[in-house]
Amino acid sequence: MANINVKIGGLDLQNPVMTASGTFGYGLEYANLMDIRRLGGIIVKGTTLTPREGNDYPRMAETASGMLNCVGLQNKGADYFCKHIYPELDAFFHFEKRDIEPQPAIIVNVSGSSPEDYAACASRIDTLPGIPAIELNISCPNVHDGGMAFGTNAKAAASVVSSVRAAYHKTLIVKLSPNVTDITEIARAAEAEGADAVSLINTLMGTSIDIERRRFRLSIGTGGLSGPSVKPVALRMVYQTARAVNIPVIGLGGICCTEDAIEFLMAGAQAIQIGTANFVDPKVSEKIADGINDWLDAHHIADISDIVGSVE
Amino acid sequence: MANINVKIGGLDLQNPVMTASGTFGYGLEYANLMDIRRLGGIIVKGTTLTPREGNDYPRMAETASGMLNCVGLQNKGADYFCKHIYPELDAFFHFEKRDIEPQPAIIVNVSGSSPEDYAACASRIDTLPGIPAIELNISCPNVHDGGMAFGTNAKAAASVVSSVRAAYHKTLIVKLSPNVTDITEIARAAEAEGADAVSLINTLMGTSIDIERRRFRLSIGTGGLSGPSVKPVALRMVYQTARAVNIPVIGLGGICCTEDAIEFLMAGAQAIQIGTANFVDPKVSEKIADGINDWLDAHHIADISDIVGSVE
Amino acid sequence: MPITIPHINIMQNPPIQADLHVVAVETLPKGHVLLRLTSPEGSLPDIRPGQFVEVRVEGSPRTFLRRPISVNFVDRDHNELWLLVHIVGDGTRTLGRLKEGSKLDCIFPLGQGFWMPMDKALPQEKRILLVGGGVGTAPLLYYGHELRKAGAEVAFLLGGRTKDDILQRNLFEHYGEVHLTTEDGSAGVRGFVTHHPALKDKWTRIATCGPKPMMWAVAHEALKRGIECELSLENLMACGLGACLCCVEKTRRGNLCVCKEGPVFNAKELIID
Amino acid sequence: MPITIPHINIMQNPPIQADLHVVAVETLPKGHVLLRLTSPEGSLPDIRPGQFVEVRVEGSPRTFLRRPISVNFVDRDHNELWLLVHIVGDGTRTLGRLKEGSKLDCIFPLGQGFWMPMDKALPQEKRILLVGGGVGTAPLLYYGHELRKAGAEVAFLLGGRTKDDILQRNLFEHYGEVHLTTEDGSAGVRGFVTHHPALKDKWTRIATCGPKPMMWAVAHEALKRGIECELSLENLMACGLGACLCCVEKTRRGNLCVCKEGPVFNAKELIID
Repeated sequence: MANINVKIGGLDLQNPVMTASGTFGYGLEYANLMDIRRLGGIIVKGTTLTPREGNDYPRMAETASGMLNCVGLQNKGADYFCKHIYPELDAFFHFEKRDIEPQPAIIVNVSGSSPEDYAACASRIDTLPGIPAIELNISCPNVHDGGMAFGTNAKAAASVVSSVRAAYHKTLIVKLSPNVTDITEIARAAEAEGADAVSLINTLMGTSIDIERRRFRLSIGTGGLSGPSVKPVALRMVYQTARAVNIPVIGLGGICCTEDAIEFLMAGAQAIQIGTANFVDPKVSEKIADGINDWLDAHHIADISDIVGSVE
Repeated sequence: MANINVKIGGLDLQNPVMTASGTFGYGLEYANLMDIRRLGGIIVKGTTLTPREGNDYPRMAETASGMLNCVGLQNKGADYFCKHIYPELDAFFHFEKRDIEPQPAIIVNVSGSSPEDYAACASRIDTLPGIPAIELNISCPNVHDGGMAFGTNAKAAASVVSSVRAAYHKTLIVKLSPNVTDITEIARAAEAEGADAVSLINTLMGTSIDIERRRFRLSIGTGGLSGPSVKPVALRMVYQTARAVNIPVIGLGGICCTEDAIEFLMAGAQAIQIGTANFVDPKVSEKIADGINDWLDAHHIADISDIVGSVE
Repeated sequence: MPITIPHINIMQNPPIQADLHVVAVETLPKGHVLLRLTSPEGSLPDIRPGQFVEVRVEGSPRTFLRRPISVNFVDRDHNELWLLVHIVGDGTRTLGRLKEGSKLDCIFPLGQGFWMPMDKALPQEKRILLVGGGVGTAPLLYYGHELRKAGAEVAFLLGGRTKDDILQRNLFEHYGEVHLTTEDGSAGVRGFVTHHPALKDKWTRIATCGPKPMMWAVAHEALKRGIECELSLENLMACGLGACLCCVEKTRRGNLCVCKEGPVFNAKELIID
Repeated sequence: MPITIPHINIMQNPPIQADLHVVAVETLPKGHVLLRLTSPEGSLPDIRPGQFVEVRVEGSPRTFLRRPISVNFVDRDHNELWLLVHIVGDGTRTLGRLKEGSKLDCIFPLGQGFWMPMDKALPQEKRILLVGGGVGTAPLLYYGHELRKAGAEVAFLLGGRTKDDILQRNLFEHYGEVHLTTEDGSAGVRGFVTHHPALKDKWTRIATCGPKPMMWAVAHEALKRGIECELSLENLMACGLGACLCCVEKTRRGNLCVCKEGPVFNAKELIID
């Protein structure tokens, strides 16, 4: 058994495998199909201060080795999460036992439309003892107000991170958009404002057209591309970012199997997230957590940190 | 028979299907496998003022629904092209008969490492009567000096285009990089400096790691991603760019079949290029040229211009 | 023990992931195939009419996601689950090429099924019409079987472009009277299901599955006459578990997931224009 | 008429694209299969030893590009083209699953083959050794056949990890003496092909195909002793036609395409370190 524990800011993860926001609901949706307790972390779906209905249907289109989505942050708001979802998560995981039995870190993905809005949402989540971290989504391509606008400009990113950092006292992860000329610039801005880690990549903005109807396949025209098709781009950005910042990098983008996960670790990610692959194989995150351990054992590597950033 | 002629600057193409630079050699390599005379255009491989050896092997890696390459502009230089390749193209196509028999526009993709260098290469090509256009490559992700550096900054792009525009008197197409926050900004800069058209997208920068050897699969670490995996991103950028500029847009990125080509036309491209798909099916560009005509006929559309930009 | 959590996991018969084995692939008219699957590891779980299966399709880069397919029938005697597939694209084409003995990775049962009577002592006046169009008739076969078993009086109203488009007619006849409509008049009443007089009969409940315009028309008729009506929707979906929120339908309760809160909805919940 | 243009298209027997039919798929030891293909539309074109085929592989998103596979044999009597495939990934796995009668989209023949004597009146002193390792032995079978037909004296030196890794031994024996090496000593001389005394015999020419370190060692030996030597390289490639310049090998003439200027190169051209 290799040591596959990883530390991200104040988080101590039992393994480096987390599920990506928006692809795993609140985790409990998958509880009948796999042992969600064995994950390193679960990033629950994008939460905003006030409820949002999201975009109109259709919200997805399949693409070559991937999919587009434009869900647009549908959620019932931070209060509903605190009052209804959090207690159910607590009932399942028993957060009070966190120190004595292994369980995944439950991380809330936080979105907003202004720095104040993000901060208010983050400070609501800050009150929940069972939530040790938030992931700040400054990269959602599917909302008009906020989202990606904050993630494609270093100054705007800095203002959101700074505002949230002042309001939030636990581990702060900032999720970056790949739709930029230089992702390391945004990552450095987040680091400078006190982010504990960055996660990347969010989806690449794309589109698809139904030629018979001469209409976009997505209700708002464009959406975010995810799945194996984006993996080469994600891996390149993780590599660049890991060399540009001193805080941990969490890698995601098309990871479907153990070998994909190892690629991201070697590129410099300290942990990884599984996104779209959950739709194809609901057990994939658990399989990858086991797979990383087996791969390290087979290669006689005692500690996962020995491979992080090891590519030459 | 629908009218599928298209005009791009001074070019009058018999159909909107061209083959993308670097994926079709000088065209003649495919002459035994298809009727290259039936193409709308052939963009021959990247040519620089002086010969270049390109990058070391390995130069490619297969990815999910695509591939990475880092060829790095290997070519024998503009003089060799003029003295040796051009006469062979002329011997095959008989450029002097261009006005009386249909033939593809032979377009040279021009690269360089400084505005002067680009201009010098372009002005060599300007002397060739059979070459009615060049495609300025300001988006090659695989060379250190020049290439993508010019395509990811509006000012730098403007300086190259301006310099080449002064030296080159025929149709000037500028090929854009997708590795930017806002591709329309670069497109507008090219338009302002006198480009006759823009073509997009060049490859998305990505990477791939051989985990057993802990090494990148490409000799220079990163490379350019192409193939169906990038199609949604390409289509989105074509749509955005076609609405942002008044010059024609030539769309490319993962086009594999007639339906893909129609998507690009509906997104606003006046012509399209076939790239990586040539490796999978050498006849694909000819099939798509026929396919577009058949599709228009089946939909009772008399002229291709009726569908360009028609998506709602 | 299945995990059920009120605000998140509302499924009463929670799903499993299993490799089912293909017992037979029957070719039906007009590009349809019937996949008969079995569970080699014991009895199939509880499956309710209207629930669906997320099937993994491998074999093409264009079939990245699972395909949701409604349960056509559950043959408990032979421990078989039937999926009726209309071959329309790469994914369904791959399914149509499966051979006897091959395995199919399935997540099932998913979603909320059709209304079922709470106990078998169903009042005699329960007369239920099941209206299907095209491949949308598929879930109605199992629903008809289950309703009949529960003592209801069932009739079917099935529509298709031509006679050949109406699939499994002989099987439907086991569970109730079958009324037909075809667009070309080659069987039953010429026209759409909404043109058939049977729709106007006295029903205590109607359930429908098929093209949206057809379902909307049926629901409209039912609502007008105060008849309980359920519709089974087939919005494009990804996860099938209510996690990704891609397949939402606008309802009077807001955007709901067709995969989790549906695919069956009461007509009163939907916004039928 | 084939199109040949000196600076661009140097192929003397230009390629065609054709759907070949699978006559048989023979399972060989250690994860190898022999695909026997035929052209249903007439005789196979002129194919030279050392040339290769670009095979289209469908069935997985991870097998986007064609797979280059060397010609193992051309059986003119039966109009068959043989490809020997080592199943190592998704693409080759799909090839291994082909069934008799299925079609395979092939572009062939590609590349420059091995040296062949200009006419059949070969001087008696022409003694040629063909050295192969692993699946790299594949093209040497056809080369041996053609050399023998041309009147040369051929011998084979084949290396593998174990006895089972040496494929088609009985077929090689038709064309010349077969020397073996195995790493575990289960057949022939224990060790690598470079350890076999046959390599030191008097040869007028050596040709080799297999893992690069093996070929480099064989070439080194040949160059040292002034023997003409050719190597068949298998760099990763995309187009197969010299268009994309992905598969280049550094040579004394600069970066050359293995797909077009190769796959066979004279040892003197290569930079052998």
